[in-house]
Amino acid sequence: MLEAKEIHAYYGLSHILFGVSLEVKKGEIVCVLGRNGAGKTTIMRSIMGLTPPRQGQVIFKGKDITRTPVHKIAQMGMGFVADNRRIFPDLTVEENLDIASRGGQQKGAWNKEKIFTLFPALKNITSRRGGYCSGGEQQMLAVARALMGNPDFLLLDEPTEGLAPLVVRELMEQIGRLREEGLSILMAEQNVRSALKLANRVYVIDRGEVRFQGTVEELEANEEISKKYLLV
Amino acid sequence: MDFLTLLPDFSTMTSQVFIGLSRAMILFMVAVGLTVSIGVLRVINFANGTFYMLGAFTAWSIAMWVGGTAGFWVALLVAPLVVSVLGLVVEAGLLRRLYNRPRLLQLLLTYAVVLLFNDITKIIWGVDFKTIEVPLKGFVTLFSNVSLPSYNLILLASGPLVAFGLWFFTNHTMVGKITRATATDREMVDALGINSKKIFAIVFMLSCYLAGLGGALIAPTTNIVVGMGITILVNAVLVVVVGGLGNIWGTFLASIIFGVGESFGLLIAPRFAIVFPFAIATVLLILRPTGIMKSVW
Amino acid sequence: MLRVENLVKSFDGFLAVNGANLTVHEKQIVAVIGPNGAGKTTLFNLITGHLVPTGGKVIFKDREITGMAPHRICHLGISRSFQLINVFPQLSVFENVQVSVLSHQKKVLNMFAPAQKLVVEETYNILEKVRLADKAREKTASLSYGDQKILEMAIALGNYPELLMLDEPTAGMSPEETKATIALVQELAKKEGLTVLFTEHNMNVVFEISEKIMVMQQGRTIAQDLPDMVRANKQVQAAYLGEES
Amino acid sequence: MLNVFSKLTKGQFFSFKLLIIGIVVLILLFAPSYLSRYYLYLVTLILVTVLFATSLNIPLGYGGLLVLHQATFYGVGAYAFAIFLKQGTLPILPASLIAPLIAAAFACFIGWICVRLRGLYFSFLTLAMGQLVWAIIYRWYNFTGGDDGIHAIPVPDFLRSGSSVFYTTLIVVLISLLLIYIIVKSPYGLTLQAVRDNPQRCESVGINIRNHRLIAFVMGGFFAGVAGVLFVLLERSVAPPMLFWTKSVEVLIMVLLGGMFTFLGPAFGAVVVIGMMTFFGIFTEYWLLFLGSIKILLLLFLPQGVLGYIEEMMAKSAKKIEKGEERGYAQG
Amino acid sequence: MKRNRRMKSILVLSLIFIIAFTLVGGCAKPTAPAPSPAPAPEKSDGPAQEIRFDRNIKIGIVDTYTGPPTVYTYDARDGFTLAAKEINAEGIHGAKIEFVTRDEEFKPDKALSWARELITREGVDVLCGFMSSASALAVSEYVKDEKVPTVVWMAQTEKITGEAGHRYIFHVIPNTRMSGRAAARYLADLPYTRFALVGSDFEFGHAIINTFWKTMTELNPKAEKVVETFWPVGEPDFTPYISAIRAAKPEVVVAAPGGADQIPLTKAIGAAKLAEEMVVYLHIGTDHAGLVALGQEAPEGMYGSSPYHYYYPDTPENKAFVEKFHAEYGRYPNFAGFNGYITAHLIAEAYRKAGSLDTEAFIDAFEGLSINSPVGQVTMREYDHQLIQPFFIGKTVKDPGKDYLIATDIVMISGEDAIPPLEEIKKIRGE
Repeated sequence: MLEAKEIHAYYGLSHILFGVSLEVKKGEIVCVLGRNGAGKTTIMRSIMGLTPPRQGQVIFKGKDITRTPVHKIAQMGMGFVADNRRIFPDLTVEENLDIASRGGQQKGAWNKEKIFTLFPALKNITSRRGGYCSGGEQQMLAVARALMGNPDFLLLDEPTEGLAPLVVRELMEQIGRLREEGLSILMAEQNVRSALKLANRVYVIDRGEVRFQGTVEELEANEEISKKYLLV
Repeated sequence: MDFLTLLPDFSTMTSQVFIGLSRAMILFMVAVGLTVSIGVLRVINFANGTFYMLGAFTAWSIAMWVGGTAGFWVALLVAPLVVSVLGLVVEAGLLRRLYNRPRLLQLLLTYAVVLLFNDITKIIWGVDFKTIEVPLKGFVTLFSNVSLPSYNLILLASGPLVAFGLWFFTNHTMVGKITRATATDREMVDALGINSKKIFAIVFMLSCYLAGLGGALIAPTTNIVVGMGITILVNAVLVVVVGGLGNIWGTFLASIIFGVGESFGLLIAPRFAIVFPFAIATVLLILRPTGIMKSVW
Repeated sequence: MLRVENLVKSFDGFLAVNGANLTVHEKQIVAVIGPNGAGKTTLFNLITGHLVPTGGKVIFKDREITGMAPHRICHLGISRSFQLINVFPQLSVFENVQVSVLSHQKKVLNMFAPAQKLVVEETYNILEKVRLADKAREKTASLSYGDQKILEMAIALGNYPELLMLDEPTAGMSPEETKATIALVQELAKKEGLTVLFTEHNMNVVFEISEKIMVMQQGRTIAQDLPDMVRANKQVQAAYLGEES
Repeated sequence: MLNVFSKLTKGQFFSFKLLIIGIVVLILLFAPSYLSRYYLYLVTLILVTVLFATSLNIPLGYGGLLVLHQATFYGVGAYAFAIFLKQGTLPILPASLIAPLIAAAFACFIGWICVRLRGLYFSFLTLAMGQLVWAIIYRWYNFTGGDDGIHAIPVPDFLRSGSSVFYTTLIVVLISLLLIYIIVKSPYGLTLQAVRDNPQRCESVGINIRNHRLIAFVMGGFFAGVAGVLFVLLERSVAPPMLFWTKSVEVLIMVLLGGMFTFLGPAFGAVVVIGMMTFFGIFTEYWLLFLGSIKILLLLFLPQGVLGYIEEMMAKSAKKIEKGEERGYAQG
Repeated sequence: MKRNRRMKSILVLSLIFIIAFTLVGGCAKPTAPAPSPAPAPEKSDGPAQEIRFDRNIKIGIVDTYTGPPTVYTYDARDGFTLAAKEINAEGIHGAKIEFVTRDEEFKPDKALSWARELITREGVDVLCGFMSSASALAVSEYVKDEKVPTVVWMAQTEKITGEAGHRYIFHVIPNTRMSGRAAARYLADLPYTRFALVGSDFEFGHAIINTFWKTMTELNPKAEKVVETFWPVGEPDFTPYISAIRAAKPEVVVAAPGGADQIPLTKAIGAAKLAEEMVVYLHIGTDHAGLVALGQEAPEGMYGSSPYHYYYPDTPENKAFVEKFHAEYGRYPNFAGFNGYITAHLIAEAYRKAGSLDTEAFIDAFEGLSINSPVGQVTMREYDHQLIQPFFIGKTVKDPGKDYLIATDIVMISGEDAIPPLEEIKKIRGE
């Protein structure tokens, strides 16, 4: 589904990613783990085209999207949930969903009703402004907004950041249900424990390089990696 | 020697208010385009005054070409469109490069555009005085003693109409909603599969359309000359700031404060009337630094 | 030395800090912990004057400093570092520290002496303390992340504070850097007789060096005690540690 | 074209700059002996503008304050001096000292109100207040001559020849630039740059940023006032367009074209802009067209300013030598 | 990336080139006008020895070529160019007139700067132009020191030949004092006593109104001022002033709008049909530039003045000028075109009379010089250097053949009647 090959990314003059390669297969949830500032968000941004890599390739559904404009990538079926949610604060919940809608009438397409069955909490606050929603509500809205574009691949950047434990649990369940819907997901997380419950495979990132890749079991077996890079 | 002593108080006041209002609407027309581009593109576009001027010139050309009173109405429809197409050219050619530049640079670049277009206008239209025939003649009596030229009523109506139209656009159309989203987070809009470049171009065209509309509307009451944009520009900029950057209703309100303020300034100290708008802006900015209404920034 | 009483801060009705209490004694190393969004950074900003509290009191050395301007609070002897790197990117490493030394010596309004030649020794002293002296002439932007975090602390030291406040001093550092930084903080506290107040995510660090821990949740202080007592506190475990362990 | 500099190390690079400045000053010292009258006048005018532009750069480049209406203080200084001389209330020497102080007092008042605001709001308040001053001067016939301005300002005879005005201007401008340089390199200047880069951090190391900014603003006003006085010496006439907002925009463009993060950038910008204005003004009627286009090109392609660009290139070459071309610099 | 860098280098290089070019020009020392190869003075044994100038006469024009006033300044320049062609066909003692123009943008500091450039770099013999009063006054003080004769042809300020007058400054346009006096003379003959005085609120408007009222009260002591008001320059809406005027119920309105105010004011008067209720007199109200812009919208029956109308007087001289102007530029001249035209002729005639390129001789010849202009004889008054030229006041009327209004019933106020007596000027100058 998605493959990143040896990508190098920069912010201005500072080199952030040093040849990161990773792969997500259809129907998988893949987790990118790492500490603050390890380069997780940059990986997400590079894939989405927001910080296009200067070297390397990003291949999505068999096509090279390294130089494709962001909106074209999104139209190809990639959904993006940014790390600090980035809800449009002036728009109501409903408007936030409306402008993201690209489903049309096709069967199984995401629309507001379908969204509200997945996130019932949003149904009651449709006319609330995005800026006045709580963290959990915003996070659900961010995911819901990405879904409105009918993606088959989702980038989730730290979806649990700053959320209460209860909310985290609920959100993780919902993400799990998305996999059942047939979505492939690449998720960046700091919250190792909850991420591992969900993931098929894991990449551990530190200082812009992949330090470990493998299944959850393999990671749990490898104490050195966990200690060194994840502070667990 | 003002006419405070010469007229019955009430009618002086009311007529002064109405005059101030039509003055305010002229100001609003220029300022509203500015506030739209500030609100969404985050660019303080000094060239807005130039598009206002171009609106007036284009309207004149069209009105002359069509001829008669009908000429003006055709011009009022067509001229803003012509200006907005021109705006698209400027956006694609120049402004697009500015969105991520420091603010000061944006300001000065758009100012350089003003200089450029002044000369281009001179080359195209020459230097003669130009004016369009007032399409609505006669007066409307409002009270026993107060009468207004009929055309001023159109001006008076156009301001609220434009403000309302813009409000409707931003709140009740899909493009408008996307525009609001783009104003706060351009990247995220792109990530939702919407081409924000296109949105920016549309918004800039809209802001040029409004400036052109202002120019066309004002053309019949004034002398169409090169440089008419510069004189009104600084007042328009201050109106936008005082109103709260990007806030349409704030701009509307601030225009009224400026217009009526200057009118009453004429009553109090006619000699220093031009001081009033700046004094008002200063006082308001001291009292409410971020504008009388909520700024989008 | 520092006493925070029932501090409240609301942003447009959202209570970021809602009844924080804290007492720091002289020469103590105190940690403030709590989950993301608990209000730790806001609390720091309230103490240092970057934000004006909605309610409550901050008392430093028996003097109320609630709502005082940050630069005045600084001159009273409170100095801080920031969570995100917050240095002067256009200045050299040396100048970064020099600015705060100059400020401490009240020389910032001196307009006629060449800055190059002032407080050179003092500045080098501080840079040596944090082991950045050999990088003094480099541009700040070319420092590694870890060194920038250290520089962050060095700037705070330039004010010769009595109370040093560190906002996540080891955030984003590698384990080795973290270790070195902790050693440095401990060393400074001992040698200079500093009082240290810090926030931290890394529990190992917290329990290793702090003499007292204050736990915040949703803007409220839920515990303030010795490390072992905090570890045993049920409420703390449920609210905060529960998730992690 | 800049390969010459690649042979220089950092220290040499500094002395190289000093050398160039020395040569320029030396050339200027003998200007009256080889320049024709007009060019002597033009150089004097450029010197005045150099000071004006540099005065703006104190709050703008070093203080990070986007002052949109610096011409106010230039105009106030000039008007104050003109009125003193015209009304004969003060002899020329005290008048020339007090006039910049009046400009500084205006700056102090306007600055005191404005520095409370942040960013663009600050800028626009300076614009509004500057226009207020303009409007008052434009209207107050009895005192300022209104739109006609004040002319035939009685300057003593010894200051009437082109070369005496030139030398007076040269000396005053050099002293002012030196003073500004000293201030910029003083602890105040260093901390002012720190305030520009990171005001929040400055507050927390104990710097009163409002005070710092106000001082920069007032100092800018003072030196703009000095430039205004020099202008009166040169032209013996003042009129309201001197402090209209477009004048401020003009000088802002100079500062930006030259480079606002280098000490001599604004001066260089003044030379460039006045040079271009004269050049195009003489050779074409559509000079605005050319000037506007060149300004656009320069601002687009050299956002760091011409001198900023040259310095950057020089510094880059110097660094490459020092580091033995260890690593290539990514160009952003 | 590479292209960008090349672009930058090219920009920097071209800049340095421009600056070098401007400055290097200065290193070549004085730039006295190169003597053009004039034939050696022919020896003539007749009593009237023929004089041959050994170089051309160079004239510098500093005027506003950007912004609203351009409608006048372009006409003035074109009128001047036309005259220069006529003069050069004939020659002035074998010399020709050369001229250069500079744009001062309505800014006195720019005007001064260009005046210096023209005098000290171009080495012009005579300076002309100046739309802006402030520019004219500023330059006047400068040329006094430089001793370069300067002709102001558009700025109407009375100060130029009044308190600020001196040997080197000449004024070729009816100044505000003359305009005010002419208007008073004309209106004093009408049987009205209640006056409304209005104008643009700057020096010019006040000056005209003041002189008008002073003269009016002298001529007709019964005259009564019922309202006086001034509006800010650039006023977009004149309705309040019209209402104020109406309310005061005057019999005559005297208005002195400046520059671009004229068009919207005339429009407002037309819209309010004020000219049907009372006598409305507009300074420069019947000038071609304004009326042609207003088209059919200009009110009929409005009184207005202008120093020149292309259709009046209907003399062969005028017709010849208008035809030539029209043939050359495809339009009819407004009063500025006329001023530019006669200025060139006046200068040429003064040089002919002086028979020398010497400045002082030129001035001596200019003082008291009379020439035949399209509107009849005009004379440069010796004492104050104010051109004595007629002033025309007429009434607007629709002309079936044109799509704009023209003036009719034009009355000529002779220059002698309009110009203030010498004693008055002497008193102003404190002599």
